[in-house]
Amino acid sequence: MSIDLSVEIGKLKLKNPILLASGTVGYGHEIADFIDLNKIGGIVTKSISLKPRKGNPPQRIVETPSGMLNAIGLANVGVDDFLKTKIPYLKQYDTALICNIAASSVDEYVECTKILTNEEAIDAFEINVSCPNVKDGGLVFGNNLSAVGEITSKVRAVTDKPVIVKLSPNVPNIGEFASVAKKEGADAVSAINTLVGTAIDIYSRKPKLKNVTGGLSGPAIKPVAIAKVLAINQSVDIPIIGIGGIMNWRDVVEFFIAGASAVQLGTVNFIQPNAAEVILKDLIEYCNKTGISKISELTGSIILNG
Amino acid sequence: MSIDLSVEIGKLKLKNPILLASGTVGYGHEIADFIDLNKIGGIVTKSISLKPRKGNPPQRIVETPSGMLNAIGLANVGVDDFLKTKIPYLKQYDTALICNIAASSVDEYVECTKILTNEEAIDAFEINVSCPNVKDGGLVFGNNLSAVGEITSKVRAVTDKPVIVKLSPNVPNIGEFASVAKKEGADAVSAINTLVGTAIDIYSRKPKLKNVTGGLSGPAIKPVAIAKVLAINQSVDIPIIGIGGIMNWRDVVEFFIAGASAVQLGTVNFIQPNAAEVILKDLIEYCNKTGISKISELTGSIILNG
Amino acid sequence: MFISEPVVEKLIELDEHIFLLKIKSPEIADIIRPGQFVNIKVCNSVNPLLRRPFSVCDVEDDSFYVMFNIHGEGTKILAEKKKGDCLDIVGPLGNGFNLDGNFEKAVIVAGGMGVAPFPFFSKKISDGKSIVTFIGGRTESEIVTYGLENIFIATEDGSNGLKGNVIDLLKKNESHFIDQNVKFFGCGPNPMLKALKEYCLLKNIDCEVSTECAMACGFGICQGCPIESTTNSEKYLLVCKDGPVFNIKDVVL
Amino acid sequence: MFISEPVVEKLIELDEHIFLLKIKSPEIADIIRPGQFVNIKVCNSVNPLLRRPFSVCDVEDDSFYVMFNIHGEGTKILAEKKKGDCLDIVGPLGNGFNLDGNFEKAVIVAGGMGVAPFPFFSKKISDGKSIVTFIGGRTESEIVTYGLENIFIATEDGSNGLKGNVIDLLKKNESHFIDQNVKFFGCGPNPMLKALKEYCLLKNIDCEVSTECAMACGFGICQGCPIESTTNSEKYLLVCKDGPVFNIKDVVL
Ligand SMILES: Cc1cc2nc3c(=O)[nH]c(=O)nc-3n(C[C@H](O)[C@H](O)[C@H](O)COP(=O)(O)OP(=O)(O)OC[C@H]3O[C@@H](n4cnc5c(N)ncnc54)[C@H](O)[C@@H]3O)c2cc1C
Ligand SMILES: Cc1cc2nc3c(=O)[nH]c(=O)nc-3n(C[C@H](O)[C@H](O)[C@H](O)COP(=O)(O)OP(=O)(O)OC[C@H]3O[C@@H](n4cnc5c(N)ncnc54)[C@H](O)[C@@H]3O)c2cc1C
Ligand SMILES: Cc1cc2nc3c(=O)[nH]c(=O)nc-3n(C[C@H](O)[C@H](O)[C@H](O)COP(=O)(O)O)c2cc1C
Ligand SMILES: Cc1cc2nc3c(=O)[nH]c(=O)nc-3n(C[C@H](O)[C@H](O)[C@H](O)COP(=O)(O)O)c2cc1C
Ligand code: FES
Ligand code: FES
Repeated sequence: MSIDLSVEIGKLKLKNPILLASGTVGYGHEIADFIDLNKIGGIVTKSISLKPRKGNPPQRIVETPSGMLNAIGLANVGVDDFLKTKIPYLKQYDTALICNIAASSVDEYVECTKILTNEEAIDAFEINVSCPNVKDGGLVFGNNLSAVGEITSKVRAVTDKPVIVKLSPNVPNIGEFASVAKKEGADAVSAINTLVGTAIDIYSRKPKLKNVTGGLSGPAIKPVAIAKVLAINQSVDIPIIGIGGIMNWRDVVEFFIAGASAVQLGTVNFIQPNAAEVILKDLIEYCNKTGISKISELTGSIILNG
Repeated sequence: MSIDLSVEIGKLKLKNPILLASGTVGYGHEIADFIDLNKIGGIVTKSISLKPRKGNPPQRIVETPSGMLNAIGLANVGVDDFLKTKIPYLKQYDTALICNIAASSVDEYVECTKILTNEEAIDAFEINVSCPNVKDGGLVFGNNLSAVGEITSKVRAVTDKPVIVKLSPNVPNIGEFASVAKKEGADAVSAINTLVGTAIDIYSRKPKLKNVTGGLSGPAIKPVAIAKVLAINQSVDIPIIGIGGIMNWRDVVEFFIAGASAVQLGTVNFIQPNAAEVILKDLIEYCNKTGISKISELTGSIILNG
Repeated sequence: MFISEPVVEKLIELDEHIFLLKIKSPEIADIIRPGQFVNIKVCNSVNPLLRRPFSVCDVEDDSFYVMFNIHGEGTKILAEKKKGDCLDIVGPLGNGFNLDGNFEKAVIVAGGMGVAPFPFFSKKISDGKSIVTFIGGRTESEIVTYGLENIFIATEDGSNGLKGNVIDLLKKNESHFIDQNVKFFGCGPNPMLKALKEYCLLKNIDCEVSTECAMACGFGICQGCPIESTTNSEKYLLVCKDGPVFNIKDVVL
Repeated sequence: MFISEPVVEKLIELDEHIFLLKIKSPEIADIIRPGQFVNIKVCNSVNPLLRRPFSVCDVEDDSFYVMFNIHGEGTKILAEKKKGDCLDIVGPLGNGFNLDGNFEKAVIVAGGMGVAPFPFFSKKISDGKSIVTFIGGRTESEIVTYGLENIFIATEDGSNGLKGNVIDLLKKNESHFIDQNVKFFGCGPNPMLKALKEYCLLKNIDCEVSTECAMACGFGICQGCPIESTTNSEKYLLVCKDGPVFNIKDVVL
């Protein structure tokens, strides 16, 4: 049986639902040694800001039980260099190119979008309102309903490309945020970004991360991520891209059942750089075995009163 | 060297800072087969409500990566039976008895406290405003600043015993909640309760928990818990009882450095029922080795600009 | 009920994916009763986090056995143990089967790995009593007869014995127990126990079953393992503490 | 750089807590260069989650070695591997030492487990060049001389060789390299590399060092391993991709 893996995220058509998450594949160069990017549904580039950012000093990474903390601090090449040196490389691939934008002011979000929207190679924007690792950055926005609304509507106003709002999990009611994003014109939401966490070296009594706190990712957070996707699914009708702790095809299916129309692989890329291809292969096998002819049938297929 | 392990949580004096967390040791009976409760700083009883609660139907437990979800649903014997059958057993031990109260209305919190405050054996109350597992229950309160304020002040008004407010981690700014608790007369706060999470059986497409969502606990959440304790420590001057993912003495020391004056052991009791005693022994060894004569010196000793 | 760190004596592969683990522990071997279980931490890591419950399968001198099949990560790790490895065990836990009633014949009804408690059970049943064993499984490879006697078999695909389930098997063989002074002892997947209950109520047969449930602690502190009681609808029973063996009349299956 | 699942040939315990793991992998053995590293997933579990980076220590025919000491959970698991176990490796990663310069003598300066890359290094250095090796450690048991030649030793507690650190050792033995056509190659804890840099700048000695840093990916996608560059303060270098070997002048230590 041939399985239809294609999905639609609002206006955005993907040949398959496996995307690579922002910040976990840079601008695609290195991961291309391990997987054929042409086979992947899409790649979400590292959060880009108007000007280049150096990022936080080391230590930026701490392993935690079944997870990791990162405090990269949005290190990125900035919009200009992104257009000049990263886009030419990325556009050679037949895969959706989703450009993730992070900023420290509403104006900066708008400015970045304005510049980038002229680039044909970009298929969609993901608006990162939820990065926990910069003092002046997104987290303040991501946990503030009206800020998310304002950013969404102003970004929406300056681009015709699909706009995906990446939500913060550090709020009690993520459904409200998805509603606001939808109301202000977002085509989709993605969830979740990392949870705020930290770890302390008990011998030096210093935080292990120079930035003090970081973002928790990996399998440890999957139960939270699934609950957030389900909560969005239950409160508003908007396509959801599921993210958080995916390690294998089973996790992907779980996100779909909870309500996701596509997923992003994050931390797993560090551990198993060919995960996206392995998962795609396994997904096809799963669909074949269970008689699923179109993967999008799975979306939101949770049975709640059994 | 003899180590002074005693700590003060506001008015509440504990012989040592190792408490057993609510819901993870029932009313003390069964764990007493594994540890000598006389040696422990205190025991926090399972959340008690005015009337007995049957709790949620099974399945109530799901293992997750380095963690677990529970949806017990506050199964408890109710205030009357608690006083009649549980207190007589518990009061034979020379350990602080902290009675955790959960309720579905402000009045019920007050009513419970009024009844229980007459019981001499109870040394303090922990107000659970943050249980995620009952539909009508605490979570709505725990994520609502004014509700937490109201409950705290009204409970405060009807008891002279120390009042500890157990905070929800499912909020972006836990420091605000600790501030309100302090302002309204709480002697201390405890953090964290479980994170909201879920897991889905991909074959049946049903939630693994009958209650759909549950509370995530265990080592997976420790980085979040430490960050929350640190955030409270940085925003308000109130004693903090640290909870979340503690498995060994190193975790205890980490919570202390972040700002905790005492800790509670939760999930670890299920896996290593003698954990409290093992940890106490190891803590003394650690203090001896590092020349700490009074454990409370450790509280908040984090070095932030190193 | 205590924590101990006994040593593995050997791991026996009974069949593909079905294992017997022999564990040296005089303390446990001495006191454990058929139907009780132990809760095993399969490795030191915090993942998998929880202990895994297993019925005692047999006891030999200073050692006891657990029988298991590979289910997920925990049992996979257990299947890699070798002689001399240290285990971390809490037990014995729960109650056991009541072997002492004045029945004359014990009728064992087991589905799949539900056979696990019965080798020890069969050994312990008093000499005056006889045993007949009915085993069901999906297919031949799921049928384990280790340590059992007087066996009848059914498989859903007919690859061994009767084609059908274990209740079908009972019905075909009623001559072995109907109108006799029997007591049933069941263990297996929930749907099987449900059908067994129906059958026993219909035939008015006394029956004890060993139930299963996801557990966090295994000894009554987490409230994670409720089972509905037929006598008190206000309060659940706990599988780990009030069970895992119940009289089939006392619980809603 | 690729993913492979090579097999363990043997695990050798060099000293208490210090191990050599011999791994059969023609693909890696063939192309890996001294100073490069491999990133090992020590077990299938999601905990410990991340791979662990180890320098190639030596190459023999179709196999390569890593040398490690037990540090935490990951290395503990690695120290339990036995012949025939399958590993999960990404590598070779990073750049290596530049062995080809026109220096005549390679001066190795290693602290603790910083000796790890140098057996292979010593084997690969061209015949025309000579080697002198300075090793420092806290105490006797930390000193590993496996595969090294022409060795001078210092320990902080004086239990082996000079009492002092490896820089003290260098200063005591300057006759072995000062005013000669030498190049230094260093590896060890950060404070040591810092002191080494100071020394080399003072003496105007060319030096390459292999640096360490917590890593998530090991090949440039996570940005987790920054190291400050001396030439461009706007942008960090990445230890995993731009290093781990750097000319000591190019990085802020
Ligand atoms: C009282 C009791 C006695 C048991 N006796 C036996 C026995 O003798 N032989 C045997 O093979 N199995 C027995 N089981 C089932 C056994 O505990 C599970 O097969 C085992 O826990 C699976 O672990 P895993 O990591 O391989 O599977 P996973 O699916 O990875 O486990 C994930 C989680 O689910 C729980 N779980 C999975 N299956 C079951 C189950 N059937 N019952 C309860 N919890 C489960 C695990 O304990 C763990 O917490 C018994 C269960 C109970 C409650
Ligand atoms: C390029 C490179 C080459 C290395 N080569 C060797 C070698 O040849 N021999 C050797 O013994 N060690 C080497 N190390 C250090 C080795 O990676 C760590 O000792 C190992 O990761 C510790 O893992 P653990 O689980 O035992 O310790 P844990 O402390 O439990 O590890 C926790 C986390 O911290 C990281 N970590 C701990 N120590 C270090 C460290 N020193 N450097 C980087 N990350 C660390 C781990 O990778 C893991 O993510 C090298 C490190 C790097 C970066
Ligand atoms: C090292 C690292 C860097 C990240 N950088 C970004 C980023 O720049 N922008 C962003 O929106 N998300 C970023 N994320 C978050 C991921 O895209 C993803 O939302 C999160 O890691 C959860 O998924 P996972 O558990 O699969 O990793 C980063 C995550 C990690 C681990
Ligand atoms: C099975 C279970 C039941 C719990 N019941 C309660 C409860 O009744 N009241 C309460 O305040 N917290 C309850 N908790 C939360 C714990 O007290 C603790 O805050 C949480 O588990 C985090 O700590 P841990 O990671 O050490 O388990 C429960 C936790 C578990 C795992
Ligand atoms: S498993 Fe914890 S109470 Fe039964
Ligand atoms: S370790 Fe990921 S970029 Fe270097």
